[in-house]
Amino acid sequence: MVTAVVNLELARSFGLKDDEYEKVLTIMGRTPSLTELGIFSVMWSEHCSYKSSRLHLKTLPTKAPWVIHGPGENAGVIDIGDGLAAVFKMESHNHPSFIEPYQGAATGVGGILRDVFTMGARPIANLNALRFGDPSHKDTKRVVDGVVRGIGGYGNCMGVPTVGGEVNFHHSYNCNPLVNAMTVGLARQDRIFLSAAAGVGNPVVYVGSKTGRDGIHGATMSSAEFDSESSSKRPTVQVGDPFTEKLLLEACLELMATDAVISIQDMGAAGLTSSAVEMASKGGVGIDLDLDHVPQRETHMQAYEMMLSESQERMLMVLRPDRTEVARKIFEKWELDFAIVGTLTDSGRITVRHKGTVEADIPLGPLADEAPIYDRPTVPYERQPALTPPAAPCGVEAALVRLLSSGNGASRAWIWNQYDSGVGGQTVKRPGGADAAIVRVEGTNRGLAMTTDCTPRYGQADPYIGGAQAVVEVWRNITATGARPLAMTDNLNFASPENPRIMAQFVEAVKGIGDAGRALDFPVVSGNVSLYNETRGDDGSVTAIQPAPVIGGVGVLEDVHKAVGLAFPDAGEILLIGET
Amino acid sequence: MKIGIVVFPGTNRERDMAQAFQVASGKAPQMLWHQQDNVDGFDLIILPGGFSFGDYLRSGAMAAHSPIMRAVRQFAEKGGYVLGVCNGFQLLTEAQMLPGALLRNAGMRFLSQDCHLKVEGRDSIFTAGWERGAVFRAPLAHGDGNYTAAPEVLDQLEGEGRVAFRYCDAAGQVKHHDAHVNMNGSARSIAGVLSENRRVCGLMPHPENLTEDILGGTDGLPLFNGILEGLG
Amino acid sequence: MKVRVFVYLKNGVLDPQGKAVEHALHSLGFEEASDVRISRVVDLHVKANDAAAAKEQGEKMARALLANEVIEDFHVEVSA
Amino acid sequence: MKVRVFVYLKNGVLDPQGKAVEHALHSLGFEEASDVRISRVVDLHVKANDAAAAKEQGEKMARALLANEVIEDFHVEVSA
Ligand SMILES: Nc1ncnc2c1ncn2[C@@H]1O[C@H](COP(=O)(O)OP(=O)(O)O)[C@@H](O)[C@H]1O
Repeated sequence: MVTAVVNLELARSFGLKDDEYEKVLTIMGRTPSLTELGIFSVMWSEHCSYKSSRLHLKTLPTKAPWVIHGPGENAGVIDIGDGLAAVFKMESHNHPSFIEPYQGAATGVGGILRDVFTMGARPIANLNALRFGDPSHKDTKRVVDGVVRGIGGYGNCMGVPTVGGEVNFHHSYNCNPLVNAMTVGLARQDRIFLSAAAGVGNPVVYVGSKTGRDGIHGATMSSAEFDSESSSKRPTVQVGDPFTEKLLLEACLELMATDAVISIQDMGAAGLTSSAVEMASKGGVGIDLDLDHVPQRETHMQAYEMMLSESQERMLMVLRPDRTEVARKIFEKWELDFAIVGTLTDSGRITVRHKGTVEADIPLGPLADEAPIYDRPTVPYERQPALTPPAAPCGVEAALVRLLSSGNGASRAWIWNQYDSGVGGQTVKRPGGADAAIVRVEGTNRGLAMTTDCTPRYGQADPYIGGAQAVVEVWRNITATGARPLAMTDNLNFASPENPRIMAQFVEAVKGIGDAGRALDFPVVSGNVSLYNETRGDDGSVTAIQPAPVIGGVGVLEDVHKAVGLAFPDAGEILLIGET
Repeated sequence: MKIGIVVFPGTNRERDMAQAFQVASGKAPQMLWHQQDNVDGFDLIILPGGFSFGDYLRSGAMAAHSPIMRAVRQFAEKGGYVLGVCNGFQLLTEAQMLPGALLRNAGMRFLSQDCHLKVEGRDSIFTAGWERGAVFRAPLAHGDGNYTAAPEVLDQLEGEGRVAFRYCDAAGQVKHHDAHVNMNGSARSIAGVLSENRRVCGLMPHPENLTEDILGGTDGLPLFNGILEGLG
Repeated sequence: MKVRVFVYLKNGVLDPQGKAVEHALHSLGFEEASDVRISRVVDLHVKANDAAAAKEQGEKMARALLANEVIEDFHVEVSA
Repeated sequence: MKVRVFVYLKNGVLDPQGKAVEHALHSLGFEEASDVRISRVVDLHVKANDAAAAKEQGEKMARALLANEVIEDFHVEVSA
C-alpha cells in the first residue's frame, strides 16, 4: 500500500521542484491527494512537459507543402503521393536499456510502433540509432547483447522489418547507452487519426493489455540522472509483450477501417495519466475516468498506481457511442481487453474515481498549460581547437586494418543479421545495401528511403556543427539512393540541462539542426528529447554523454526501380565528387 | 484452383506469401482465420511464417491446437496439399503432421540472412519447379530452426526421398558442421521435409521473399511455379 | 490446488540452450559446471477434489499442450 | 553434485508466456486452469566437497548468468 502524507518532501521525491510544488498548491487551492500529486509529477516531468527544451524546439522548421502533420501529434505525417502518407517518429529508451537491456530496448520499439499505428498507419519499417560504452567496459557486452536481442525480439515478432540503423561506441556511454528507435508507417491521407478528444458524453475506451504495477514513475525516472545505485532499486522496467502488440496493431487497424474512432492515443510513458490528459486538453473537453473498469492484472491496485502504471501494449480512445459494440466485437475477436473506462465532459477537469471515491479532480487547463517552462541558462560553448593531424603512427595498410577492426569501423552484420529485414516482402535495400534503406510502398511503384545518423564527436567539438552535420548526412544518404528527401524526425540525447555547458550544447545543436533543415527545405515533423543522460560516480563526479542529436529522415523515390545501392557494378568508372 | 493462407494471431508473413502467388499467377490466395473449422473446396492450404501466439510456449505449439488445424489435418489425410513455411513448418511438426521438431538455433540467436538450399525431394509439387540437385538462394529469418528427429526417423526420411531441401553453400556443398552453411545446426542439414504421401511439405527459409528482381532476385519463384503447375 | 509441470528434453535429444549456457558458464570462470540442461516449469492452479485428480489434470494438459512428446518428457507434482 | 537452479519471474512482473498459455489451455477446454506462470530450471553438475559449497556455486552462477535479477528471482537446490 502506498500511504504517504502529501507534502513538499514527498513532492520532491516525486521529482517536483519546490516552486513547482507551490504552483500545484496554487492551482489546486488545497493539498493535493497522492493521486493528484502523481499526476502533476508525471505531467510536469521533463519527459512529458519538455520544460527545458520547449522554447528551443519551437525554433525548428516544421512546415513544407508536403507536411500534413508536424510536431504535436503522436508522429509526423507527410504526403508521399498517390493519396498516401508516411507517418514516422523516433523515440528513446535510454535509461531502461542500461538496467535491463533486453526489455528496455524491446519496450522502446513497442512504444514507437504504437506512436505510429495510433495514427492509423501500418508500420512498414523500423530503424534505430544505438550508442554503447567502450567495448572493453564491463557492462558493454551485456548491454549490446541485450539491446540487439530486444530490438530484434520485438520487431521480428511484430512482423515489421528492421531495415536500418547505426551503432557507435564511446566510453561516455559506459553506463548510459542510447537506444533510439524509429518507425515508419504507411497510411491513407484521408484516414489519419489524431488524439484530440471530441464530443461531450462520448465514451472513453481502454483497449489492449491489462494494467499492472509496471514501471510506476518510469517517466520521472527517465528524466532523473543516473547514480550508481539505480540498478539495484526495485525495477521500474516493463516487460514487453510483442504478441499482444501485434494483436493490438491488427485490431486497431481493423477498427480504424470503420467510422467508430473519434480520437486515439497510445498509453506510453506515464500511461493513463498522460493519454487521458493529452486527449482531453487537446480537445478542450473534460474527462471523467472510473478506474473500477480498468482491466487489472494485479490485485488491490490503488488509483495512484493505475494512473501512473506504464504497462505496455495499451491504448485509450474516444468512440462514437453508437459504435462501441462494433468496436468491442473487433477487440474480442483479437482476444484483447476492451473496457469503457470513462466519458468526456464539459467540466474542463480530469476527474478520477475509484471504488466510489474521487481520487483526483484537477483543472486540465492549468495542468497542461501551466506546466513549467524553463529558459535555462547557458554559458558560451568553448569550441574545441581543431586537431592537427598526427604523424602517421603506422603504415597505411596497418592503419586500415586498425580502423576496420575497431568498434566503430567494424562490420555491423552481426547486429543486423539478428533483425528480420525482409518480412513484409517490400524491402528493396536492406542494411548494408545502400546509404539509406529502401522499402517499396505496397501496391505502387514508389519507394521510401530512410536512414538515421549522428556523429557525437562532432557535436562534442562543436554542437552547432554537430546538429547541422547530422541533418546533412541524413540528407546525403537519402539523396545517394536516388530518393528525394522529404522530412526528418529527431531524437535529442543530451546530459543535464541544469548544467549551463550542457544546455549550451543543446541550444547550439537545435540551432544547427534548424539552420540545416531550413537550408535544405527539410522540415522536422516529429521528435523526442532525452535529457539527463549522465552517470554519477561513487565519488560524486559526473560523466556526461557525448551529445547525440540523432536525426532520422525519410525520402521518396517515384520509381523504386531506380534505387541505387552501394555495390560497385561489374564495370564502369569510379568518380569522386566534391573536395577532399 | 483454390489456395488458402491461414492467419493465426501473431502470423506475420501471410501477405508476403500472398504477394508471391500474385507474382507467380496473377492471383492472390484467400486468407483464412484460425477460428474457421472447415477448409472444404481448397486445393492447397498454406501455413505462413510469423510468431503464432507469440511462439511463447514452443514455436507453433499453440497454433497446432487451433480449430482450423483439425480441418487441415483431415484435409491432408484425404490427400490435400499443405505447405508450411517457417512458423508453418514448426506448426506442422507440433501437429505431428510432419516428423521431428525444430529446436532453438544452435547459436542461440535469431538468424536473418540468406542461405542456400539444395533441392533433394522427389515426386512432389513443392520441389518440382527445380531440377533435382539444383541449388538456390533463400532468405531465412527464425530463432527456432534447428531440425531434429530420432536417428531412425532421419534414416527413413532420407531413404524415402522425403528430405525436400538441405542447407548447402553456394556451390551446393552440404556441410553439416559448418555454421556458415548449416546455420541453425539442423540434423543432417535438413531445411525442409515431406510427408509420406509427399503432399505436406514444411521448410524453414522463405522462398516467398525472393520472387522479384527488385526485392533481390527470383530464386524462390520455382517453388510457386512448381506448385501452380502441379495443382493444374 | 497447485500443479507444477516439469517439461524436459528427452534423453538423447541435444539441448542447444543447455550447451550454450554451459559454454557461457565456462567462459565466466565456472569451469567445473557440466551436463547443463534447461527445462521448463509450468505452475498453475486447478480446481480439483484431491491431489490425484489434480495430477491427472496436469498430465492431460501436459500431453495436450505443455510438452511436445516427440522431444520432451514431463512429470507433474501437486501441492495444496 | 547435482545443482538445480529454479529461475522465476518476480511477483508482479508481466509473464506474457504464462498469459498466452493460460489462454490456450482455456480454449483447449481446461477452463479451470488459472494463474499460469512459466519458469525455467537449469540442472547442472558441479564438483564440490559438500552440499553447502555446491549450493553456493549454484547461487553464484545464478547471479552471474542464469537469472536476470532485475526481473527474476531464483532459488537453488542440491542433491548428491
Ligand atoms: N526534438 C523534437 N523535435 C521535434 N518535435 C519534437 C521533439 N521532441 C518532441 N517533439 C514532439 O513533441 C510531441 C510530444 O512528444 P512525446 O512526448 O515524445 O510524445 P509521446 O510520448 O506521446 O509519444 C510529439 O509530437 C513530438 O513529435
